[in-house]
Amino acid sequence: MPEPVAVSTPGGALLVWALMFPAAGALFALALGGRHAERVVLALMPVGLGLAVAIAARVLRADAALVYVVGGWAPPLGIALRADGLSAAMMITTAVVICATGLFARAEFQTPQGLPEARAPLAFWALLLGLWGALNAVLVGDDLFNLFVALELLTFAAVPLVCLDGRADTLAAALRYLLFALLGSALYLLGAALLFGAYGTLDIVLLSDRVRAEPAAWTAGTLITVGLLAKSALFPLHLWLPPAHAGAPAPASAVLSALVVKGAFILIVRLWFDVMPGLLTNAAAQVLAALGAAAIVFGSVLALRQARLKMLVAYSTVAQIGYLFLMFPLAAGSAGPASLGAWTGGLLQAISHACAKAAMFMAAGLIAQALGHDRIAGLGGIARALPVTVFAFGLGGLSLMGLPPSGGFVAKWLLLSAAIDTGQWWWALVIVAGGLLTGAYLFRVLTPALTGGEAFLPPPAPVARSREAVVLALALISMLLGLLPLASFGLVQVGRADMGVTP
Amino acid sequence: MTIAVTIAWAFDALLAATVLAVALWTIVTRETFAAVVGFVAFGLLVALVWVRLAAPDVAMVEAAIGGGVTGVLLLGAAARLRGVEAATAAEWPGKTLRLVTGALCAAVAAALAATMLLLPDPAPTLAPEAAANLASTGVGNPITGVLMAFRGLDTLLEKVVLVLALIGVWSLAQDSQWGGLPGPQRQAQPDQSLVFLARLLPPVGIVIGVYLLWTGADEPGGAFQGGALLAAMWLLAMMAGLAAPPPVGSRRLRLVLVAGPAVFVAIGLAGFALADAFLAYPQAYAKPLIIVIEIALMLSIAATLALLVAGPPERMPPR
Amino acid sequence: MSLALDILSVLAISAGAFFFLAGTVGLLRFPDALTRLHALTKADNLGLGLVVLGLLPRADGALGALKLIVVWLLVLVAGATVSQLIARVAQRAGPAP
Amino acid sequence: MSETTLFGLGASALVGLGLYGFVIHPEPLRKLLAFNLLVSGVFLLFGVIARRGAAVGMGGDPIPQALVITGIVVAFAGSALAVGLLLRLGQKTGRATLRDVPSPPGDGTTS
Repeated sequence: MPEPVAVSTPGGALLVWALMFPAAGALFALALGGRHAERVVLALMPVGLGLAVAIAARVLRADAALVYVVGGWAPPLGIALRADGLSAAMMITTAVVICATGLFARAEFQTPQGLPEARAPLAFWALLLGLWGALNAVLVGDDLFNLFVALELLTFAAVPLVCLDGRADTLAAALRYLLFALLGSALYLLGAALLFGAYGTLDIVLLSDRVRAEPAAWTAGTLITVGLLAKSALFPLHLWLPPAHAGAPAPASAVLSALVVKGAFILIVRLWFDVMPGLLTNAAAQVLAALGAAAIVFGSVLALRQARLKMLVAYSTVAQIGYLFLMFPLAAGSAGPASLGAWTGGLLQAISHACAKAAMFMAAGLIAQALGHDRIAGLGGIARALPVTVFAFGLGGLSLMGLPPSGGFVAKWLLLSAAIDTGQWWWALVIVAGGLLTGAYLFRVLTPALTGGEAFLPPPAPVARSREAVVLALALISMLLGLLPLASFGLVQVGRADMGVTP
Repeated sequence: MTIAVTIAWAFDALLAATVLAVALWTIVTRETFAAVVGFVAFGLLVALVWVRLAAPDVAMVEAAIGGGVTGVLLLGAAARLRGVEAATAAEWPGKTLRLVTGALCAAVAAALAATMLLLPDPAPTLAPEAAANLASTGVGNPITGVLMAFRGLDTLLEKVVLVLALIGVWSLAQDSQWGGLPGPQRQAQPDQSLVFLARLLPPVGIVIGVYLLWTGADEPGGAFQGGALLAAMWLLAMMAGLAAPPPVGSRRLRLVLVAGPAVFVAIGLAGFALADAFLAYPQAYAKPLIIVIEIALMLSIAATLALLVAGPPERMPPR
Repeated sequence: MSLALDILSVLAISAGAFFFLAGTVGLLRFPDALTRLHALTKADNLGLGLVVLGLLPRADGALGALKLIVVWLLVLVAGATVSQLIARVAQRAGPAP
Repeated sequence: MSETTLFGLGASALVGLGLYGFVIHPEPLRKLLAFNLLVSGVFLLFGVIARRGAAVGMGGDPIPQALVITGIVVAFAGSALAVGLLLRLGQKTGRATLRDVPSPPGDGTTS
C-alpha cells in the first residue's frame, strides 16, 4: 500500500501564522527595545488568541486535522505542520494563559521612568513571546526533529525567566533546570536519530505507518520518553521543578507551571498514541502511570510540609503532573468508551490545571507582594485584606482537588470512571487519595487565611484591582470548564482517526 | 586496492580509539582547565571523524562551533572559575554510586550499539529524493538545499533559538550594567603577539568567511561555517583589545542580530504570494533568494555567536 | 615525470609524518612547558610544511595548490602566536610541571 | 567491520561516557563538558546513519547531515546559556557547585 503524501488542507496556513507571529514579535521586541517590547506583546495578544480560536474552529468544522506542508516539500523530504483537536485545544489554553499573564505582568515588568530600557522588562516580554512561539511550535510540529528545535526554543525561553531577579538561589535553580532540560533533549534527539536510522523519516504520520515492534523502536521510544520525562518533571525527575517554579517571579511561575511542563507531556502523548500506538504495551503504560501515582502521593505529601506558599504551589504541580500520566494505561488499547473518556479526562486535566495553577501562582504572587513574604504561618487573616485573590486561590484549589463543578472534577471523574470500567481499580484509589491529600494541603493555606487574624498586624501593601481581576478570571475559567456539556470536549478527539484510532 | 582499504580501516580504528581516549580523559581528569583543553582537542578529532563519514559540511561546523567557539566559551569559563573550583573537589559521589552509574551508562551504550548493529540493511535514505528535488532549489550543495529549502523551517526556528539564548544570557546582567558592554574588563595591556595575530588574521578570515558562504551554494560551506569564522575573527579582535564589544543597548547591534531571521521570515512569508507556500521560492529566483537570506543569516550568526561567548554586559561604556 | 612526483609526495609526506610523530613524543616526554612547545612547533611548522609540499603535486589546479599553501601559512602564524602566549603564561607561572 | 559499524560502536560508547560524566561530576562546568561529549556522540550516530544512506553519488544522506548542523548550533546556544548562569552563580556565591545554595535571608520575599 503506498504511503499517503501529505497535502495542505484549507486553512493550513493558519498554522504558519501561529508559529510566525510570536517569533517575529520576539524579534521586533528585541529590535525596538525599551517600552516597545511590552507594547508588541500587548498588540499581539488578541492576534494570537484569535488565531488559536480560528484554528480550533477549523479543526472542529472539518472534523479533521489541519495540515500545512511547509515550502510545498512533502515529508519525508520536507516538514509538515499538523494541528489536530489536541493541538487546537492546547493552543487555546496557551493563548488564554499567556494573555492573562501578559495583563498580570504589566505592573511588575514596566520599564522605570527615566530609563530608555531596563533589563528585566525587556527580557521578560521578549521571552514571553518566545515561549508562546515555542509552545505553538511544539503543538503543531509533525516532525520529530522540528519538535526538537521547538523544545529547545521552549527551554531557552523558560530558563532565564526563572532567575530574572538575579538571586543566587534562583540562579542555581535555573542552572539545575537547564541541565535537566539539556540532558532531556540529548536523550530525545538520540531516540529520534535511531528512528530515522530504522525508518528513514522523522514525520509522525509516516512513522506511525512504518514503526514495527522491534529493538530499534523500543530503544528509541524509551530514550525519547525518558528525555521528555525529565522535561515534564515526572517523579523521580522532578527535582529541578519546585525551586525553579517557586523562585521565579509570579507571572513567570504561572506560565512555567501551567504551560511549559505540559509541552513535554503532549509530546509523550504524541509519541505513544501517534508515533507508535502499537507499541504501547500494558506494561509500559503501567510503568508510566505508576510513576504518575508516585508523583501524586510524593508531591502532595511534600506540599503538605512546605513552609512557603509558592513552594507549596510548586510541589502541587509535581503532584498534578502525575495525574496526566494516569491516562496512559486507561486510554491505551482498544478504542472503547473508556479509552475515549480517559483521553478526554487526561487532556482536560492538562487544560484545567493550566488555568487553575496559573491563577494560584499569580494569587500567591499577589499575597507575597501584599505581605512582603509568603510564609504560610504568617498568612492569618489575609482573606480580609485580599478577598478576591484568596477566593481565586481557593477556586483554583477546588479544581486541583477535583471537587464539582470544576474542570478538574470532570477530568478526574472521567479518569476515575475509565479506571473502574477497565478494571484497573488501583488507579481509582490513587485518584481518590490524591484528591484527599490535595484538600489537606489547600486547607493548610485556606484555614489560616480565612479565619486567623491575630498575626495580621502591619497593613498590607496595596494590590491593583485589575491584577486581582485577571487572577479571578483564570480561576473562573478553570471552574467553568466543568460546567460545559461533555460533548463540547469532542474537539480533543478530532484527528485521532488519521492515526488508526476510530473515535 | 585492498592495501588502501586496510590502511583506511586502520586509520579509522586509530581515530576512533583516540577520540574515545581523549573523551575518557576529559571525563576523568581532576583539573577542570585541563579537561576543557582536552575537549578542544576532542572537537578537532571529531571533525576528522566527520570527514571520514563523508560529511565535510558537518566537519567544518564541528571544527568551528563544536570545537572552536564552544572551546573558547568553556576555556573562558574555566579560567574565570579557577578561584572557586578548589572548594568543590570533595563533593564527588561515593564509589558505590559511581559503580552503579557506570553500569547503567554502559548498559545504555550497549543497547545503542546493539540497535546500531541491527539497523536495516540496505539503510533507508532520502538522498535520491534530495537529489531529484535539488535542481528546483537552484543550489548545488544538497546540505544547503536541505537547510534553506526542504527543511528551512528548522533553520528558521534555530535562528530564533540563538536570539532567545542571547536574550537569556544578557538577562543575567546586573540591573546597573544594562546597556553596558558584554564581558569582563580586559587586561589593560594585551599581549603583543596576540595583538599582532588579531591584526593579521581578521582580513584573511573575513575573506575566507565570505568565500565559504559564496561557495556553500554549490560546494561544502555555507552561512553557518562562514558566520562562525566571522565570529571567531571578531572575538579575536575583542580579546586583543582592538575592537570594543558594542553596548547591548545599541540599536544598530539589535538590527544586525535580528536581520538574519527577519529576512528569512519575510522571504518565507512572501512565498505565500510568490510561490504558493510559506518558505517556498519561485523557481526562477530560488538561488538568488537563498543567497540573500544566507548573507543576512551569516551576519546575524556571526554577531550572535560572538556575543554569546562574550557574555552578559558587565561594564559601562567609557565616557 | 609522474613517477618522480609520486616519489616526491611519498618522501615528503613520510618525512612530515615523522616530524608529527616526533613532536607528539616530545609533547608527552619532555619535562616542562617550554621544551614541549619546542617539540610541538617543529611538528606544526616543518611537519605540516612537508605534508603540504607532498600534496602540492596532487592538488587540482593552481587554486587548490594556493589553498594548501594558505592553510600552511595560517597554521604557522596561529601556531607561532599561541606558542608565544603559552610560553609567556608558563614563564609567569614559574617552573611548575 | 565496516567504517560505519566502527564509528557507530564508537559513538555509542561516547554517549555512555558523556552520560556517566554528566551524572557523576558535581561541578556544573564539568557536567556541561560531559553534556557536550554526549551530544557529540548523538550527532555522530546521526552521521553514521547518514553515511549508511549513501546513494546516487552522495557520500551520505544529506538530511541527517543537515540536522546535525542545526543540532550543533542549538547545542552551542545551550552551552552558552549554561556558562552564563554558572559564571553568574560563581560571582554571587564564590563557589562552583549547585549544592547548598543559601536561601535569601528574607525567607521568600518573592515577586
